[in-house]
Amino acid sequence: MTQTQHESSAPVSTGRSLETNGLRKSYGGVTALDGASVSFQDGKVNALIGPNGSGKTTFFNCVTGMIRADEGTTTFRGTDITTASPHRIARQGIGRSFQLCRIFPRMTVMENMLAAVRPTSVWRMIGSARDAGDQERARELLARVGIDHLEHAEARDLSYGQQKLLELAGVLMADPDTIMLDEPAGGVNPALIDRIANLIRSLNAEGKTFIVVEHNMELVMSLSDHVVVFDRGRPICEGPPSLVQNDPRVLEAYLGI
Amino acid sequence: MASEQHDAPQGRQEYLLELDDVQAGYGRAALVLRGLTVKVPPASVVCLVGPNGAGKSTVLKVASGMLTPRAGSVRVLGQDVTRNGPQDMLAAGLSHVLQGHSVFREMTVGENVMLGAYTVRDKQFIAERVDFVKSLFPVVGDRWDALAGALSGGQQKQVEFARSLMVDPKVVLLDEPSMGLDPKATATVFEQVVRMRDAGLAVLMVEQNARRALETADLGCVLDLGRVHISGPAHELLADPQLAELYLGGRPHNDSAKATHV
Amino acid sequence: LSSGNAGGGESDEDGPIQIGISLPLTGDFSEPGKGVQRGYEAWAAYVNENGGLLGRDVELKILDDQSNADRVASDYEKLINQDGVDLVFGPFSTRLVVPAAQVAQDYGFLFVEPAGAAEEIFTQGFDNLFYAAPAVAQDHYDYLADYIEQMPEDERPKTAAYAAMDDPFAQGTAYGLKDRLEQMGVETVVDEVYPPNTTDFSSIANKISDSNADILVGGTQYQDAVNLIVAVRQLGYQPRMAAFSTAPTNPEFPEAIGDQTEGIISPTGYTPEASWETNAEFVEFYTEMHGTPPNEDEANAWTTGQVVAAAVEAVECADASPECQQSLIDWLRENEVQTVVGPLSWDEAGRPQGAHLIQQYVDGEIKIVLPEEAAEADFIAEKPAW
Amino acid sequence: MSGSLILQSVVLGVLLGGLYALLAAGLTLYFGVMRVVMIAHSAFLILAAYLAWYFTSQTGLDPLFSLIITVPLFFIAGVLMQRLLISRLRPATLTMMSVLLTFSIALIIEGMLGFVFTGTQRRIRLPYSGTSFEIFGANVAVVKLIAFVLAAASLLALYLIMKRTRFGQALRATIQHPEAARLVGVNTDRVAGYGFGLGLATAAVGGTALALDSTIYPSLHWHWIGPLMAIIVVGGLGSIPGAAIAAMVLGIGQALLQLPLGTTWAQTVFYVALFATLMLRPQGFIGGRLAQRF
Amino acid sequence: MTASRTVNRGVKIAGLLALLALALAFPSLAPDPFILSVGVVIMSYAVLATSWNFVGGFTGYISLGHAAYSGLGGYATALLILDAGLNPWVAMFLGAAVVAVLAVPIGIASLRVRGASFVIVSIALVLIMLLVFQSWGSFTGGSNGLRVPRPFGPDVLRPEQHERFFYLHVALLAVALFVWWAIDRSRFGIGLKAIREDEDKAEALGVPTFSYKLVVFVVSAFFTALGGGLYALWFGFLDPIFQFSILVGSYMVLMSLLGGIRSLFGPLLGAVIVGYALEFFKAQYGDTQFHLVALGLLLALVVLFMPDGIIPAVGQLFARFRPQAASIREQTQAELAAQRRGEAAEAEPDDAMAVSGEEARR
Ligand SMILES: Nc1ncnc2c1ncn2[C@@H]1O[C@H](COP(=O)(O)OP(=O)(O)OP(=O)(O)O)[C@@H](O)[C@H]1O
Ligand SMILES: Nc1ncnc2c1ncn2[C@@H]1O[C@H](COP(=O)(O)OP(=O)(O)OP(=O)(O)O)[C@@H](O)[C@H]1O
Ligand SMILES: CC(C)C[C@H](N)C(=O)O
Ligand SMILES: [Mg+2]
Ligand SMILES: [Mg+2]
Repeated sequence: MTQTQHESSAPVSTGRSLETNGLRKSYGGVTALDGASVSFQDGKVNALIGPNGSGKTTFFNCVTGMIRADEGTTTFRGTDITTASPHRIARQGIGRSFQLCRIFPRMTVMENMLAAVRPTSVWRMIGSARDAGDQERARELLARVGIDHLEHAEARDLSYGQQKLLELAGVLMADPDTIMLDEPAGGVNPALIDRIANLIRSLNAEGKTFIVVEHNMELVMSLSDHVVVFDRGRPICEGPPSLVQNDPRVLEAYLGI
Repeated sequence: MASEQHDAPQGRQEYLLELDDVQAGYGRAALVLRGLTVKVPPASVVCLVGPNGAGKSTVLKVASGMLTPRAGSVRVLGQDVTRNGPQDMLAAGLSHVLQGHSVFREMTVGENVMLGAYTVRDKQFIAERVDFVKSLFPVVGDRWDALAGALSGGQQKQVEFARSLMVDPKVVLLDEPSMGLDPKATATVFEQVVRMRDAGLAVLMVEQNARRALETADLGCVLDLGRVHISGPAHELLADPQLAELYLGGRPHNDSAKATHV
Repeated sequence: LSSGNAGGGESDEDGPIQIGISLPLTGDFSEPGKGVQRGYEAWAAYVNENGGLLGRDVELKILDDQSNADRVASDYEKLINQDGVDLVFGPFSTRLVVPAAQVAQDYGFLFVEPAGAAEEIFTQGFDNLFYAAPAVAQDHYDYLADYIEQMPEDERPKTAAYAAMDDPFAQGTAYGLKDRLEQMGVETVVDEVYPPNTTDFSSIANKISDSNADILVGGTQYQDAVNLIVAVRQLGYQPRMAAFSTAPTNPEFPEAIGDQTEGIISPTGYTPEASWETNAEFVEFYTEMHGTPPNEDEANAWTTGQVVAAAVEAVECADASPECQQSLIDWLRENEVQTVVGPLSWDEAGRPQGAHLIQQYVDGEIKIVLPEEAAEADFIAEKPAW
Repeated sequence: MSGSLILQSVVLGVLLGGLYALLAAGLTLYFGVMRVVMIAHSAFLILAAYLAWYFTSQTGLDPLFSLIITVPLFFIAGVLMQRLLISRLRPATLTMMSVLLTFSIALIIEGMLGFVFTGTQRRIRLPYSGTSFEIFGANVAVVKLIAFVLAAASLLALYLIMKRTRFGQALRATIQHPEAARLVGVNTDRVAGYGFGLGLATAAVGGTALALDSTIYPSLHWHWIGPLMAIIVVGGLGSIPGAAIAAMVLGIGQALLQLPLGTTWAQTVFYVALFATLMLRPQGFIGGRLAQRF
Repeated sequence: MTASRTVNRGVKIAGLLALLALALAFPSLAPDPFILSVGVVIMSYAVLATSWNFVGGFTGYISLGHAAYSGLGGYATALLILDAGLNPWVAMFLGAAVVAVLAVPIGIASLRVRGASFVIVSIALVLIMLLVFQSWGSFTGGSNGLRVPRPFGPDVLRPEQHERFFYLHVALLAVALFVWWAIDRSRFGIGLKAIREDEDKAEALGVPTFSYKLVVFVVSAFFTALGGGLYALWFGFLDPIFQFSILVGSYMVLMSLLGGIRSLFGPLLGAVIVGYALEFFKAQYGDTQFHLVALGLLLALVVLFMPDGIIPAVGQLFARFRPQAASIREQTQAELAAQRRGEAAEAEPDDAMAVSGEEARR
């Protein structure tokens, strides 16, 4: 299932993968990002936590080009992607999910998956979308998140959690090697969360890098190698989970103890 | 081990919310709820847990009249509201906080909160409540004039919850109120749930943060395939290892990082 | 759809002669269009009362093209093919005559039309077309131009304002006069063109009234003239002369303008008072039918009927066959026809060889004022305020 | 180009702009607030104009009196239209489907007008249609002034209703999240209905104002819809003040441009402005914040 | 299921052939040249609607202004013949190419906005074109319109003309349909549909939404222009008011919608129905404006009761008889857990659930 389809199928070099430098974004009075400089390791599961409104999603949006930062730069594997358009960034191998889960409502689950397949050549582009291989992979991924039985259902008819799972599967379908997930466990049944955790681990073992925004501490702590804590639009501390969760700033700003 | 359903609450005091042998589904599609009974006594929190797509939200939608059941009845404070539309439910004493995001995106936070009190005439009361929710959720006060749609996911949930606190109904339906909230806000929400119970309200809550929810709740009710799989006192359900594995995820471990310790 | 007797031109010899016509009964040209309809129907009634054509009754089949060029073509397509008419008459207004004539041409039909006065008509290379009125658009104002020319230098208007609908006929008339006036040194101070269907004339009026031109020339069809007049009045503009094509000859015009019509000038190809032999009957018959005497559009329609009738009687055939139609065309090329607008003959392109008269509202009545020999009233050189 | 000419143009522009403003406001209501593209708005405008004309030609009374009938009539029509037709459309495809539904209504109205009153161009004959008075050198036609005042008044009323009343709030809530609105106790059906009725009422007023000083014919509405659409985009979808200001600016701009460019080319000002807006500031120049999301 | 699929395909092919046969036979069936000319008009509508559906169907961008491209196509063809003295057919294709080029900047400008804003822009576009072509008389013939020389000599009589143009239209339609079909099944196509559903999401998945939109927009403009050019050659006269009318653009939308914008043959079906209806209503209520009312009612009914169009509606009828795919997994968590233990711990695709055979969207 490792037919890497994105342009940069570079050998996963450990070392700096995604790096931001002084990202700043403000809306009128509100400063969503306040000079955030973060760097994520390749091949690791990174977690991004922080109180509501601390800028996590905005960070995601800036990195993936959905919105343009007022200041600062983003580099991915050495190339500057600060001003690149979202699809270019995606094709660099960065995949993302949305916090307010987004799927293609009037398409079937399968079509949702196929839409994520990235044609590498004009030929593939005009080739049939219902490629047997792609469908196989799609079913496999759907099975991994446990909604393969809904293959033919229209996406809008899925329950909220099911839609979140579908979105996750879709992101994986594009086969990026850096995967940014915005609250993957939100609204997902605990039993399934464990499966998702396993999924992430196994994909990570296959060499994929993860950056996960999550409020479910249990998950974050059991899953991540490296945790970055945001507050008021900038990282206030980072390190291995064990360290972070006892850091007073974190307890104060986030867990509110 | 699916035990039969009428054992929801103990005692014979009347219920504030009763769903009786409800069958419901969407459009012409197959049934989602297949004969399901849930009863919520006053001054108690009933928590629905279950896999995604089990029908939890559907239960709430039926209860608040957003979805009319094909069979069975819905009673609020003893009166039959099976055929009521949602706009009449508030009058009947029931409020419903939707799953996902339901702020009025293109209106200000202030307008959103005020609309929570749409049916309330008493200016005085409204003013008090506004102060109250501001104190609970600082963001409401800080961003009063900002467009709600511009808030962060969690902030929006907070605004929604605040909006639902602008009235005081007898029955409250909460669909995953803690989703996307940070631990602090989560704590606040659960505190409010407790407060409501203490104020004698009946709370029917859906939570995927199941352990935390069951710890707060009096009664638990596990849904699967649109049926009540098992229900009983919350702490019993929590203790049940098999349930834990099937529905609550993982083994009940207690590491300090768990959001439940605040 | 396949309603109506399908299948080509042939029709039984002794049945009525069917004449197909498409007219703008709605849309831009609906007013004059209805005028033409009245004219055609009057003519048909008249013919049938007087023994018909070649002893056969005539039967009109009139469709509404909604002033729509696409519609007019498919209408004639339908009339010729599906309804199998024996003859066709033209629609109203140059803009519709052109596409219509094309269809007739393609089926080899004779095409006599009451209202395609503009030069465009005659430069398309139609060999089946004849305009059944005295003169082409740009000659309509000739007598007015002559009159102004022989006015003493100092009394002549010094400045002129032109506003013309972007319509071949309307522009044809206005610019015909414009050329003449400019030759005699009348300065053009405003020259505006507006698209058909324009309803807001305030800005044009604004320019005109600001220029305060001595003479206002409107290349108009109907409603645009009304709107233009109201608009300039709103701005308090008072020209010494005001001339508009077509519009003033419509019966609705005085109602629309009220009692401000005094002195308004208009060219016309026709006057009920004309002494042409058949005219008296026409006026009488028409007035009987409609209570009012006919106007230009009715007359042009009647004329069309007369022209075709003359040809039919002469070559004694009236059917869709190319031979018959061709012989009709050939006959008209050779001969002159006596009509209610005077004797008509045509050049190879179908241009009539006559001239238009000039009418003017005098004491609330529209009267011929130029040329002198045909005048029913004296020309008012100084238009009273409106 | 004399100063008096320009002054006169500005005056004409303002008078015209007033009418544009009112009509655009109506469109904004359905469009910005309800996400309904109301192609039929200008058709109703013409309908109202016809009713005014018919009223006058029958009773001989001043067309302004027809408002007493048309305004309530249109309000009711609007409510019914929303309740019986618009409300049946799927929220997901509302925008697109409303285009077609309202387009069909426009056709029906145009057809009916042609059917009943024929395609003949009509114009109300008023004793004072030609009269005007002078304000420092510029002539102001009485009819145009009346139209302007009508427009301004109803525009203000509309604005107050939307901004100051609970109804306005409920309406906007209803559009943005019907389910949630119902759950806070808003009777969404009624509210949406009234909203639509309100919008249509503006068409009634506008129609009468239009009929005072213009020729009308059934297909005239096509000439209005374009400029109006342009105006509400420039004004920023959803913003009533925005629409009003844009209408004024463009109205005057058109009147002024007519001097050098002539009537036809001057009309392009609307579309130039439209494209400029989309290029430079898609959310609209004056009000409006979310154009792109429509 | 695979059986039903092959059956489906069989039915499809048979239908296709029948359709083709009917199209080719029509001219000989037509009782008189007028009916034939109506046939040409309907085919022309079909071409336009199908071309429109490249944008409308795939991206969900509703353009009420496609008349702009057909009109431009017509004028381009005419002007290339008249001013540049080109051979009519060369002129037609060159004209369409020119329009396609023009469509690029237009697309760049108008595809920046979505939904209703785009609708407005498209309307504006036609009106601009109308203004330009009306006022730029020296070049376009202004309101007087423009006469287009006949491609076939005068010796070819009008009925003969109709027949030839009918076949020409059918051919053009066939090409357009083929291209639509090819896109529909392609990855490009599914990308476009993703745009229709959620543009930002598609972008985030790596779909270059803007270029996708632009490409399909230009393709659509090209075919529409070809349609316009062909019509111009047939009809022989161009009047700006009717070349650049919102009504024509809306007909395209109505037709596509009526048939179903997500279906290959939707626009064609719609064109046949609406085209016939138009003529029928004209025939019935010719002198009144009533045909507009009838048309309006038709459109309204479709929008209200068949928003997805006839073809999907019929499809659903059949779908009722097929087994319903249940939306709930008929297994309790317990059973699932058991099953999972049964499987190898690491994710093999669990074929137990993988349902074979897909329902084609049409
Ligand atoms: N479009 C916008 N306009 C104005 N303010 C915005 C906008 N988007 C985000 N913000 C503000 O920026 C801040 C950061 O928002 P962001 O969504 O990044 O928070 P977050 O970390 O994702 O929070 P959560 O955990 O609730 O998702 C918040 O205060 C939010 O109100
Ligand atoms: N609008 C709808 N139309 C058709 N089917 C629906 C609709 N909404 C939900 N369903 C189906 O009904 C079932 C139950 O949905 P519901 O939202 O109640 O699940 P849930 O228990 O709330 O799941 P979650 O925890 O993910 O919210 C799901 O299988 C879903 O596919
Ligand atoms: C004199 C008029 C009957 C001529 C007609 N109005 C035309 O357009 O040519
Ligand atoms: Mg977030
Ligand atoms: Mg749910």
